[in-house]
Amino acid sequence: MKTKVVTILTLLIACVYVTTAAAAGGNEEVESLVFPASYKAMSVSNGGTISGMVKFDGTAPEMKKLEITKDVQVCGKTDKFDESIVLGEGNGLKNTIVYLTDISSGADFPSDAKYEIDQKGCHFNPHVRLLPVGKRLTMINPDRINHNVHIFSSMNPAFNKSQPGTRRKMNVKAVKKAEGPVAVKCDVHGWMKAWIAYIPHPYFAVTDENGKYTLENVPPGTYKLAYWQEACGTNKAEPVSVTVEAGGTVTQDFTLALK
Amino acid sequence: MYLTKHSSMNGSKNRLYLLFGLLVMYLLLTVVTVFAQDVTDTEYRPFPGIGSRNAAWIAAQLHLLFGSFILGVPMFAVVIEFVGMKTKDKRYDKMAQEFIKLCMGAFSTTALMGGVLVFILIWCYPKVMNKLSGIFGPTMIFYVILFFGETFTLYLYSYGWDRMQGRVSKMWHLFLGVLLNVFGTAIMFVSNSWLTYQTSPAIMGSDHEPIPLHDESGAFIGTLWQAVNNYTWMPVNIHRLIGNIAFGGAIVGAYSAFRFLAAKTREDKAHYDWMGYTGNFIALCGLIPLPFAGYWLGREIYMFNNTMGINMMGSLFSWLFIIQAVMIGVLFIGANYYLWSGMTRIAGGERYARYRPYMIAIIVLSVAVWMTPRTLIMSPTELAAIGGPNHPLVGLFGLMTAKNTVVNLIILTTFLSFLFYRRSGKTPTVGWSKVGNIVIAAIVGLAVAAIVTIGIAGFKVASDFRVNVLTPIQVIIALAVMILVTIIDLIMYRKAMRSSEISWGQMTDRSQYVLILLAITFTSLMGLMGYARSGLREAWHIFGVMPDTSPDAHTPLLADAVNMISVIMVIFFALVGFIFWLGLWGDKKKEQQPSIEAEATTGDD
Amino acid sequence: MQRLSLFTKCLIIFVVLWLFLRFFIGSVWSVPLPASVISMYLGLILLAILVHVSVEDDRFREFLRPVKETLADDDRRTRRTVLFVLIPLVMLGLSFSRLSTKADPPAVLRTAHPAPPTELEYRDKVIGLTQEVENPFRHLEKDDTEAFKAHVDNGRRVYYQNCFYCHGDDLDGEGHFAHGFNPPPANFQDPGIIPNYQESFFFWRISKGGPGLPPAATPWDSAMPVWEDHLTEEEIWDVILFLSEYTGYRPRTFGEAAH
Amino acid sequence: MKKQSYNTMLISVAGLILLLAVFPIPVLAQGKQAPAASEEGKVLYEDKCAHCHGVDGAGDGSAAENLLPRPRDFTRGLYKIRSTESAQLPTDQDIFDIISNGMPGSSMPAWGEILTENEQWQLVAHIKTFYDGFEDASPRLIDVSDKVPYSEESVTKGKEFYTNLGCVDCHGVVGRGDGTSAPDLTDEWGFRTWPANLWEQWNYRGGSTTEDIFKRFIGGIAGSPMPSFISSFRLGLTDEESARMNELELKMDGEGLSEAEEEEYAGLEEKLFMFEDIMLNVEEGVELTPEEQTKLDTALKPIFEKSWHLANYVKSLGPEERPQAAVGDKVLRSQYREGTLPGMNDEAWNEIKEASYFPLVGQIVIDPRQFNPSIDSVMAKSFYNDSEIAFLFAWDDRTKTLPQADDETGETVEDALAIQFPVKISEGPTDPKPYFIYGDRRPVYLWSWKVAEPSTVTEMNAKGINTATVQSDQSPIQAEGVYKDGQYQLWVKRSLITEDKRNDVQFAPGVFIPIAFSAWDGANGDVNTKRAISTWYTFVLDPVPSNKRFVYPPLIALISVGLLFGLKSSVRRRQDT
Repeated sequence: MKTKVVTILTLLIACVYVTTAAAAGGNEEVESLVFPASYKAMSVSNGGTISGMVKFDGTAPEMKKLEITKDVQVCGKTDKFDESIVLGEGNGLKNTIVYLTDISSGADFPSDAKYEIDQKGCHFNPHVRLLPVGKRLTMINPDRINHNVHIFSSMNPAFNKSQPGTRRKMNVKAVKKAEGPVAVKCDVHGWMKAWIAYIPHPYFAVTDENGKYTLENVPPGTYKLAYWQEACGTNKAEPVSVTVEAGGTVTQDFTLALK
Repeated sequence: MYLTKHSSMNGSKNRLYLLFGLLVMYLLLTVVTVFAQDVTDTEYRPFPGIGSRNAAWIAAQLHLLFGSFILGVPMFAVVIEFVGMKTKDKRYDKMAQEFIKLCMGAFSTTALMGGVLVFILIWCYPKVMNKLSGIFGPTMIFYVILFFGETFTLYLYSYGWDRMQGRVSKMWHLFLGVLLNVFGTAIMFVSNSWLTYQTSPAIMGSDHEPIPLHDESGAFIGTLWQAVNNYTWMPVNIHRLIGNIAFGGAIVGAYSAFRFLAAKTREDKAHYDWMGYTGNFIALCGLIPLPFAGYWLGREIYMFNNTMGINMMGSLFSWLFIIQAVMIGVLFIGANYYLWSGMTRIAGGERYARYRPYMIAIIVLSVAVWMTPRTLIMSPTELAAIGGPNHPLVGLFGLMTAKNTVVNLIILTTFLSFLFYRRSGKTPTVGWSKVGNIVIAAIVGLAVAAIVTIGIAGFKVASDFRVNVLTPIQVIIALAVMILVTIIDLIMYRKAMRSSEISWGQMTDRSQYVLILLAITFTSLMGLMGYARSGLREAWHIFGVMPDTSPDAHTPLLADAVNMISVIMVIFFALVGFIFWLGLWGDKKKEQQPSIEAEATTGDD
Repeated sequence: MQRLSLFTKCLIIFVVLWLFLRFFIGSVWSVPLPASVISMYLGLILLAILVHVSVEDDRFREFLRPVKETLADDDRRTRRTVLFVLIPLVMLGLSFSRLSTKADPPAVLRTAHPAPPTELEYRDKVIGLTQEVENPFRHLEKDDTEAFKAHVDNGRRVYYQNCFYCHGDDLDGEGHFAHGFNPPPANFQDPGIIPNYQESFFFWRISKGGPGLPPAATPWDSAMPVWEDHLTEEEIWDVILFLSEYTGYRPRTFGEAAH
Repeated sequence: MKKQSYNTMLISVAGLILLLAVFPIPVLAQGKQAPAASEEGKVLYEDKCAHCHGVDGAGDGSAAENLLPRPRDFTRGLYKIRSTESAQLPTDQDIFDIISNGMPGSSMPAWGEILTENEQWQLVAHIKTFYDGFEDASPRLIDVSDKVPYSEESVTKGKEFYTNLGCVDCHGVVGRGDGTSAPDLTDEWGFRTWPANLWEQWNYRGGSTTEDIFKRFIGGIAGSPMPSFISSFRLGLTDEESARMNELELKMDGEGLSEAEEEEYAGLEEKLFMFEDIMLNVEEGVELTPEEQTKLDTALKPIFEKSWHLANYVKSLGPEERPQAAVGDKVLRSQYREGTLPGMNDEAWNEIKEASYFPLVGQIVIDPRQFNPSIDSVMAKSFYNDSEIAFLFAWDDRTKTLPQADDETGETVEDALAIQFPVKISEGPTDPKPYFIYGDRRPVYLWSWKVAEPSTVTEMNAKGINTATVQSDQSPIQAEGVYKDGQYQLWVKRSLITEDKRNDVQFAPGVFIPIAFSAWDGANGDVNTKRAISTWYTFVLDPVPSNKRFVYPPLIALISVGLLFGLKSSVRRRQDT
């Protein structure tokens, strides 16, 4: 009993530390994703599926409520929480990127997909946004107040543009290099934070609210599968090996703990 | 004062007074040790009214001023007498004698002031005097002996002047004059040792490191000779020796100017014009090497104690050197003015007049640089506008390399003035005179260019290199040019035709006022430098050994010192003026009762 | 046209030189000359003019002639009257404005280079300053250039962590705090600073700062911190080495001259 | 015929010359290019720059720790001050200009007067080696050719944009950098950063010309929270179309749109995105067709015009130069005033046109030190009458901080001001003042004001920085302090003479009284010795000119008349003889 309390306390403290450190800004070293040296798009007809669930190990830490310091009439309508750990059913961990690190050829991105981040109520949605290299991102601002879109990328040109309330939709230029995840912030509302991963191939997935992910249409073969999570880190140094058979489904679950 | 009056009027009373003064002094000096030992428990006694320090300051400064005069004047009296003997020109002899007459008046005052000083010191500073007499006791006795020697020689020299005019006796007379100077110089050297010791109680080690003469507790551990031959003794000796010559010359010049202005006859005017010229010439001869001697002294002070050196040049006393710079500027401008004025009494001098504006320009520019302080006096508004106490342009003038450069230029220009003066009224007969002039012009031009170039380079080099190499080179160039040009000039004009004689007495009154101004400037300079030399000790009687615990144990501010020196100056010139006036009065009396013994009376006066 | 009299010529020369000092120098060197210097130079110029005109009697008479004529001659009555009215009026105006103008804050006589004490106590250690105190690392310059460089580099670090706020990036006394202090911070690029002092002097000024100034060094407003509170002895000696290495100026020594 | 061809030739030659003369201008305007990186540049960089920017250009030199703003990290290609568009690298000339002019308000000095032009170019070349993106970069310059001249009208328009586009969020309602978002801002490296106080144009890092302001607005300040505002206006839409879009959006949020309206909205959106597409193409480095280029230029024109209005407004806020410190003819002069002295909000204070300016800097003498003070000056005005003196102090502070625990140290921090006088006024240049930070054995007299009690000034004495004690015998002092729009104002009134003459300074007309300030910004972690301070300044109760000026000058004039006549008669007498 006693050890459990200590563990929880330690975890809580660690969590608070990590989240506050992350909230403090970009000085926190973000571990980046692994991208293949080159990727060739082709049509895949007999692809298999990788799916699974990412679980959080341990008791769910209480989500830290963020302080809304300004524009309360718009931003304060709903409570805002620190989203570094969001758990669903069965401790499913939301917002984890699961991806193949070493795939060199495979399907192309779907041509009709839209890439958007919504800022409604001074909150970025989704919290983790996958954005193919060469695609534009649309920032949506239905708040009718000023936001600014500040993307903390370092390999691609800096980006920081104002999106006043009169710009309901604003497109963000595409980048050339795979990079990420990089933070997106709104300096006007300091609590607003999200992540963008500029990805070179489509075999990336972000877990849903229950921690589930699916990678579809994977050409048969053996790949390395890795995850990245804001608070729990990454296993890119020791990725999991998965073998996909034509038309088959592989299940790979992960259990993550705080760094 | 009463006694002084009689002394310069009447020989016998003069003698009586002198004997009295000496007796007082002797008594005081011989009882110093005994007297001081009795009162070791009393450290200080206050001097009523003005305080001990001020009392000692006034007495010492007056003593020193008169002393400088009576030490400086005999030196050139002897030289001029010698010149008179060689040239058989009676005028020289007469002038030398008149110098010594002036000396006699000052001599008694010196002795009196010395006595007063000793009394004040012993009365007010028993402990210090006890300590000093403990170390210097034997030299004090020696001093008294020397003083007696000086007195008797002076008597013999002065009163024997007219009687010893024979061929052999003149030689003896000259010998007496030399002896007089030996005594005088020795006296100064001895007393210098007492005060230089207070500034630098250490000797110079073989590696030029000071070796202190005191142990930790402040007890003296050296020998008497070491105490005498202390770190700054010789530099001060040399500095004072040269300074005395210049000062003596300046006072004689002022006296002559005074007589010139008061003179009614053409002969008198001519005589005093000539005498003033000679006095000024001697003053200039002393003035030119004086900065170098001063530089040496300053350097030794730096070597002895860096703190003292910085205090002197950079800190406490730095503003004093600005005042000094102003005065030196006045001295040089005045001296040149006098030379240029002098050229007007020589027909043929006017051909050099066209160079005068340029020389004025060079001197004034140089003096401007010389006078510009490193740290300028500015109102806060100006300070804000300039952004600091150092101006980007004139701030550079404050640096030593600029000062060294312009001082060399000033000296060279003054030398040229003198060269022109010498040439006035003469026409060289040698065939190469034109070439010679071109060569001289080239040498001077090159030297000026070199001095200025070195000066500018001095801003950029390490100060060690500047101090040890560049500055000496500048000085050597200036000296070498002066020597070289003098030699060329001498050869060129050896058999020169004298186209006109000097019309002595045809001088403007203005030039005479300049002579008086020069004397006053000299006196103030001596006072100021004395304040610096003494004040450097700060709150020490003997620097680093014996702290000053008296109520006056702080260095007086420059403003206070200037006030004090002004007061002393007024007293000094009141006394001197009185002596001059008495001389005039005596002459008037002489005129009223023209007698066949006029010459003898003059001699006895 | 009438020839200019000597008096007028001199007057013109004086005025031209005054204009030169007052305006020309200020415009060329971008900082004006202080009034004290201008008046000193004008005094000298006046003296030079008087010397020039008064050496010879004839010239002096010529110089004074217009003055005397104006004062006494009957045919100069108009001019005299004008001057006799004008001069008192000018005097009136000058003295009135002098009495009515607001007082300028008192000017300060500043002691530029205070004298160091004979010895100083550095954290219970007595360091004599009257003797030839050398920088203990100066000898490395010849003996061990590597070690010397290490000391200089350390001095550089110390300088840029502590000193450059006031004394500036380029050691020119123009750091970003410099504007807030009076007296301004020392400018080490000035040829009159480093070459004039021994290293021990710098050690004293650095270790004891403004509060360590002697009473003579009024007005005593130096903001120089007491660095012995923040730096070690070695760091101070190192920074002195750096000052001279960076600027190329050698501190003063006396030892070499004697040998 | 022959003649005609001759003429043609002449014309074409003239045309060619004209062309040549005109052509190089845009090329030159691009600025010079840096030479190839060289060893000299590296050596120079390591000698002059590395102690702040780090040997590898990562902004981590030995001095970096105590600097705010931090020295730039060159490895990410983020340059604050550029003449190029948003998300672009700077031109070589931009880097050169920063080296040459420095960054006012930061610790980056101007190297232009120290290094030669060639040396500066070598530095540019070396700095570029830290980021490999420079190799194929051809950044687009912001077009500043159609500058809208400064006018009241333009300023009024600009002010409207300033309020509506979100500038106030950071820079505050009147522009003192006190916006609601200001306290939380960090740069891309996670370091604390403050929005500019737009009233202090001398601190604008990239210069304070209208062009400079315009470039920052269009291009943003890379790495900092300051975004590019190029997207703030609806590109390609007319004002009417934009207004219509606004109307529709409002309706969309409310009752919803009809089908026709939805169609209309989609049309407008499409038009907007068509232009934005072109702009994004530019940003992505896609070559534009001439038609696209023309379209973009036409669309940008009104946007640039609006931006110029904004730049003109910002320019109108403050003086270009830092006010001269309160010395010399700017010294604080307390004006004599008959009757009661004006209170806090009295109009009478406006009679004093120019407040005296006292610069403050960090207290770096005594630990704990403040290397990065946020309060850089105190301004003051003063009146006095026969018995009292009143001061009105003002100082800019971006945040009002009531007593609270500091995040890092846990100490209670708050905003405060202390006004310092010596107890005894020195009598001359040789009589030293107390030490400028809270005195030494010579005590100082303090007025201490704290934000928590805005109507109280406490009398204190100090004999050293840590020895301030509250006086047991408080003289009656009236005070009132308010915080508004990024500025504190403090009004203080005391009688000239107090009973406690041993511990209080006594004010008397005509005496130059030393005065100094200490200011604490709680949000900047200021507490105790960690604060902004000033050195001693002086102020004076300006004496009413004495009546002597009616007595002496006539006397002097009379004497000079007498002298002149004396001279005249003496000259006459001499002429007669």
